[in-house]
Amino acid sequence: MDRRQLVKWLKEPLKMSNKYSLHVVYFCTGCGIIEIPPSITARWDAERFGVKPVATPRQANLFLITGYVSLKTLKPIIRTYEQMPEPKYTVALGSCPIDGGMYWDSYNTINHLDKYIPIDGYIAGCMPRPEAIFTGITHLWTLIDEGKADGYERYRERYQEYRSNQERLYGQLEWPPLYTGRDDDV
Amino acid sequence: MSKVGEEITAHFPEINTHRIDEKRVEVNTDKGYLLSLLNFLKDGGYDHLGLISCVDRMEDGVLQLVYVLSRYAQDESVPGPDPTLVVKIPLSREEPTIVSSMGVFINAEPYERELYEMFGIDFTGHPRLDPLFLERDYDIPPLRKDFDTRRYVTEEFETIPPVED
Amino acid sequence: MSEQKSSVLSSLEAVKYLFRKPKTIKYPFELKEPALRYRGFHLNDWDACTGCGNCEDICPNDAIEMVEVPDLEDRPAEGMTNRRPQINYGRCCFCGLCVDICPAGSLSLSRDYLHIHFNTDTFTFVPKDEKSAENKFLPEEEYSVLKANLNHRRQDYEGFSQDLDFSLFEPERVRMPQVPPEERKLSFIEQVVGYTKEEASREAARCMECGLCEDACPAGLNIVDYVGAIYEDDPDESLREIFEDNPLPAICGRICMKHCEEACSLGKQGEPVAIRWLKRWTADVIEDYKSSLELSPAEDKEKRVGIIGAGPSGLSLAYFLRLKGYGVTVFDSLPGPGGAVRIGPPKYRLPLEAVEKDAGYIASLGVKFRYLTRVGKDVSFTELRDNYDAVYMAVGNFDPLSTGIENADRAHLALDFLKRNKIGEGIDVGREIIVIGGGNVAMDAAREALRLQHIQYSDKDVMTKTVSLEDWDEMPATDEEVEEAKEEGIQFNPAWGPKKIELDEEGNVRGLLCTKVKSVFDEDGRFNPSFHEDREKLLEGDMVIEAIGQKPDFSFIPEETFQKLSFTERRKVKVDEDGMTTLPGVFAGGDIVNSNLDAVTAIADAKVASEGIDRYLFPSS
Amino acid sequence: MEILRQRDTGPTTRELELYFGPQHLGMVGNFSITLNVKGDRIVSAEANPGYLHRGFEKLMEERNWIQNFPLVCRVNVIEPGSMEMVYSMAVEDLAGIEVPERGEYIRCIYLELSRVASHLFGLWAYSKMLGFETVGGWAMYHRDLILDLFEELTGGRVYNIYIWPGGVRRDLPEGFIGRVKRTLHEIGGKVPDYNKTFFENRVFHERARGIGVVGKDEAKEMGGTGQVLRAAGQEYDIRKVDPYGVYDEVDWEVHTREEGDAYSRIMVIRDEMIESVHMVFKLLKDIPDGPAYNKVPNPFKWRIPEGETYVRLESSRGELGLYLLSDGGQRPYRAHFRTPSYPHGLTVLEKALDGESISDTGNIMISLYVTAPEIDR
Repeated sequence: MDRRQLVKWLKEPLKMSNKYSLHVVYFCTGCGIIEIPPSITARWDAERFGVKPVATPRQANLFLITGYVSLKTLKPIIRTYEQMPEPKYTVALGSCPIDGGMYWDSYNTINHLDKYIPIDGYIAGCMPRPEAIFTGITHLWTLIDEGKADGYERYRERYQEYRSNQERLYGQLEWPPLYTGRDDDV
Repeated sequence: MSKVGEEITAHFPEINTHRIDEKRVEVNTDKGYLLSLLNFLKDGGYDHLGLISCVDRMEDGVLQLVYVLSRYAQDESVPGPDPTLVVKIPLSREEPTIVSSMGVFINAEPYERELYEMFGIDFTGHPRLDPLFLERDYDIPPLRKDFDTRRYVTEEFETIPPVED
Repeated sequence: MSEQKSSVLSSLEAVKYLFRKPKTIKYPFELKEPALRYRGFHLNDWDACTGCGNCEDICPNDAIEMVEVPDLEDRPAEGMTNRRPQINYGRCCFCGLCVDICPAGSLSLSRDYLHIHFNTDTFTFVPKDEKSAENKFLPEEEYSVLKANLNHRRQDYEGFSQDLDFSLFEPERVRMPQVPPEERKLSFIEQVVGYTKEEASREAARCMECGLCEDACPAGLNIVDYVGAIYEDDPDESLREIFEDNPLPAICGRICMKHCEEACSLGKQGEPVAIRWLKRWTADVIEDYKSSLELSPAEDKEKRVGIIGAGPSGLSLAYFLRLKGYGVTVFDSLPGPGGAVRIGPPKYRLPLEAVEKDAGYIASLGVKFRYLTRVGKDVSFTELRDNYDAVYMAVGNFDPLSTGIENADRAHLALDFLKRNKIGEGIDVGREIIVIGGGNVAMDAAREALRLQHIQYSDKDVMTKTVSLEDWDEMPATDEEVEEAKEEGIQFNPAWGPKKIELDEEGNVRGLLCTKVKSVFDEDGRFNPSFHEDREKLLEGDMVIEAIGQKPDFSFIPEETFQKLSFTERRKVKVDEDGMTTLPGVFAGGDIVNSNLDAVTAIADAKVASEGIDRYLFPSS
Repeated sequence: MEILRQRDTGPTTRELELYFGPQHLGMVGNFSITLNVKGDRIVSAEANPGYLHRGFEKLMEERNWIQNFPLVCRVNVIEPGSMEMVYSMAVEDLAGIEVPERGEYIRCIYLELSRVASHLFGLWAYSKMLGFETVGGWAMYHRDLILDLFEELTGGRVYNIYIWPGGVRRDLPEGFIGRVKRTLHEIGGKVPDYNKTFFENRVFHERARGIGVVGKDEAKEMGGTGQVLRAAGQEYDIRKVDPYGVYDEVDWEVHTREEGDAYSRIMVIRDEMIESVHMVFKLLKDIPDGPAYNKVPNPFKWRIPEGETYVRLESSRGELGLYLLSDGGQRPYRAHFRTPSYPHGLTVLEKALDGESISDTGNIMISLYVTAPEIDR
């Protein structure tokens, strides 16, 4: 660790802690999950980056959306995302969350994930290699440093729009809104 | 003519069979014979239900059910690999109903459930004909030929506005 | 089997790995090179890319869109458009189908794969080759994996690229059966045999439907459609598509200059689709155009158009106008239809039957032909303008040029030679013939002379030579013609300029004295040959044919009218966008207007003029 | 363990409905099961798939014959090779395309390597489920070595898009055979370590024996194939029953066990992996020279004559079939994949979970080799 890092630690301990202990939700949402086991095991070893899968969303602050999102999966994704404590970050892997990818014309997958939950970064590839996932993590660090990884804040601010898009897909959702729009919430 | 084809014709003179190639035999019948035919085949060694599928032949107004059967154990009396049986049953496209074959093959259960969902075929006697894969309701079952997936995506998903610019 | 003995302690075996060097790759400090065939982001060599759009069509994900690049030049004649693929990495699945289908071989995949961004718009990208985008493709020392993105990539990092043996297109065309040179040079038998149905279908199946050929074709034929119809085994439909723009398929199927094949995207790495032969197949396989086409003239418009010249342009205009309901009369000094294609192309290339077949169909639509009628002699030009609502001049270039060298009067002129031989009284040839010229007419004359020699001196040694100012690479004749002439044994003397026809004591031709050419064009690119005066040689021969070009003959136009006719700088008749000359009601087309000097351009002129005449005579509609 | 399993939960315990998955540490893949439990004992289970449904069969009807290639391999992310193969076989059957001998050999080598890779992935998931992180790490590392070979051969780590109708997409690169042998020697050299650490470990035996028993007749009744059937003593392998490729030209054997529990299924996987490695060596020895690919027709004009076919092959999880129908057009009229996990995950799993403990759910599911994407398609 160089001296600048030390200064940063002292100045912004919160940011530094967020960025170097990214705990990932263990949720295989799409085919990108196939590159997660190599990444977290010996050959690539994600723990060098402070990345570690954890059992429940309550312990996690990084959500990897690993590929295409079908309608049935989007619901648990929203549930899981809302259960994560702030600050929380989402990174989407592969082409599909950006513009539908392979399944752009499928009746059961959605094309633009950022219409339903905020995304802090996209990694190109189909699938992204472990290296790309790691580079994505380092980019996320930069964004956290610069305060640009603010998806969760945007979610809070524009919750009504996100919620209305979600409900256009599913009709009335079974769970109550996360933010009611009252002052003390925001 | 294959051995199994001859056996079927001997037992059910109304059912016609023909050999597509050396690996496949096609059996054409109608829905009244389904259970007796499947039982007969299962007892005759065709004890592996590989697949139940359906083809939407929209121009003919027919949903064609396809049962693929093969053998777990090699038929020693015939040399070479045993042919796969492709049993075809036409159903009316307007009111597709047929009796469930779960009583003969237990694994027919998810296949029938899927066909119910994807083609709207009603399997009488099936204990849980509820959605298997899909989250949304589709006016036309999605695998029918008149369901246009590209139009559906354009109309349903693309019209949702982006949250951020 | 091992499961018999089981122990909790056996797992302690793994403890030894504690003392081994870890296998972890210390990324990003230690990089693992992707494989040589890695399928990463696209590279596109813009110089090679034709913009044909096959990649767009094959992409299963709709990820490729062809976008126009204004900086690039659109060159339809070469089959180059200014469109280039734009890739959406929100769709791309890196399958590489686009690479395997790229006929130009310009598209490949690099080994770069890193692009991370929060903005989805950055995932849309127009790939460009590293050669021309230096700020994007960095050398090893400037590249950093932590900064890597679509605009920060490594130089010389090509991954998955095309292999012609495994490509999705067929680079080789179906061989056209031809009569071998030894056999064909002995008679006027048609050299190209023509495809069988199976061969035609196989050749048509190669077409990738990109449509570059249609942009290159002067007459804009629906090539994709008529080739597609041949593949679908529907020659009638194919003929209908051809007749939309070209009523002379049997002629064009044989002698077209095939600008389309120059542009064909398959020709970039392999051989172009044999579009011309396919058109010929359609024309040949259909016995009777009339029953296949089921076309009939529109309601009579009670207007009459006179056409001077029954060549390709005149015939086509007659067809287009007749279908629109005009009364059409065609005047020609020759005894039959065809004009330049009647007398020019030798029989082994274009048999008269093919000309008669196309023209016969046009005549059957109700077009009147007046052959052996020379305008300016048998009927005056002014009379024509008075009697007809519009006049179309398609007289072609029929006034042969001469070299003007000493004793040039002893030489034969190529056009006369060809005409006498093809539709005239025939001609006696010498045993050693010298043809002056390097163009297609020279090739025709030489090859025809060779055949006549073989017929007239069947058991003796004969020889035909050509002399041309131009060297091999500048020769205006098509490569195909030159190649075939060589196969038949014609001797070439490129880069020699004729100086004098030598005569013997009895006044018979004994040879041609030539001087070595230094250069044909001057520094400004104008035709201005210069010679090595000291290097001369004598080509022996007893007959000389001059084939150095022709010019039009406008002597049929009265002097005071001719004054009003304007010409372009290149001495072509000047026409407006409707094909009309500066004389009101007089339209022109064909070789006197365009500089391509070929049949298909003449047809294109006729098409323009047919619309123009329609507008001229019925301005309101 | 035995005591725990037989403990009576007592008459006072209520029956509860428990949602297991899709976001759950005990779940591999995007899949969920609704469990009716009494205490920690499962009374009945209901599989709830569909989280990965992308409508492949509809999408295939929208794409032409060659455009379907990048698509089909994505049906199953664990082992894309067999998906490519089954589609190629069906298309070749319908269109009457011949595959050169060398192409068939390369295909089989590639398929056996991907079988090993797939089994190693399964071994990772299973050993991780039982708490053997070390073995899981080895398996994943060794799978990565095979992925390196794939990358070199095909240009992609996971989605290879390598087997085409008419053969394979590219020939073997220079020196590839040597590197395959080296990698397989490296993996093979670790088999004793795997055995000692995992397969001979009593902890594994304790945790896997007698769990999720599916008997031979029961398995056949429910359409089981692959390891599920072979672990119960039925010798059934499509490579023998209905040979394709060059599997009838090499010498190899089918491995079976008798018990039908999780333990024997994993042991069958282990034996098969070793068999596959041996098979690759034999195939590499016999591989002929010559072309590896017969060109397919121009993709923009390619029509396949009207007809239908059902082809099947042995993927790493069991019988993989494809019912493919052409109406003489440029696109398939109907395609239906018969995937091995379909009966395993929806019928066999529900039965196998009956009466087991909640904590064994993941154990049983992975030992049945249930792969969610190929169920949902």
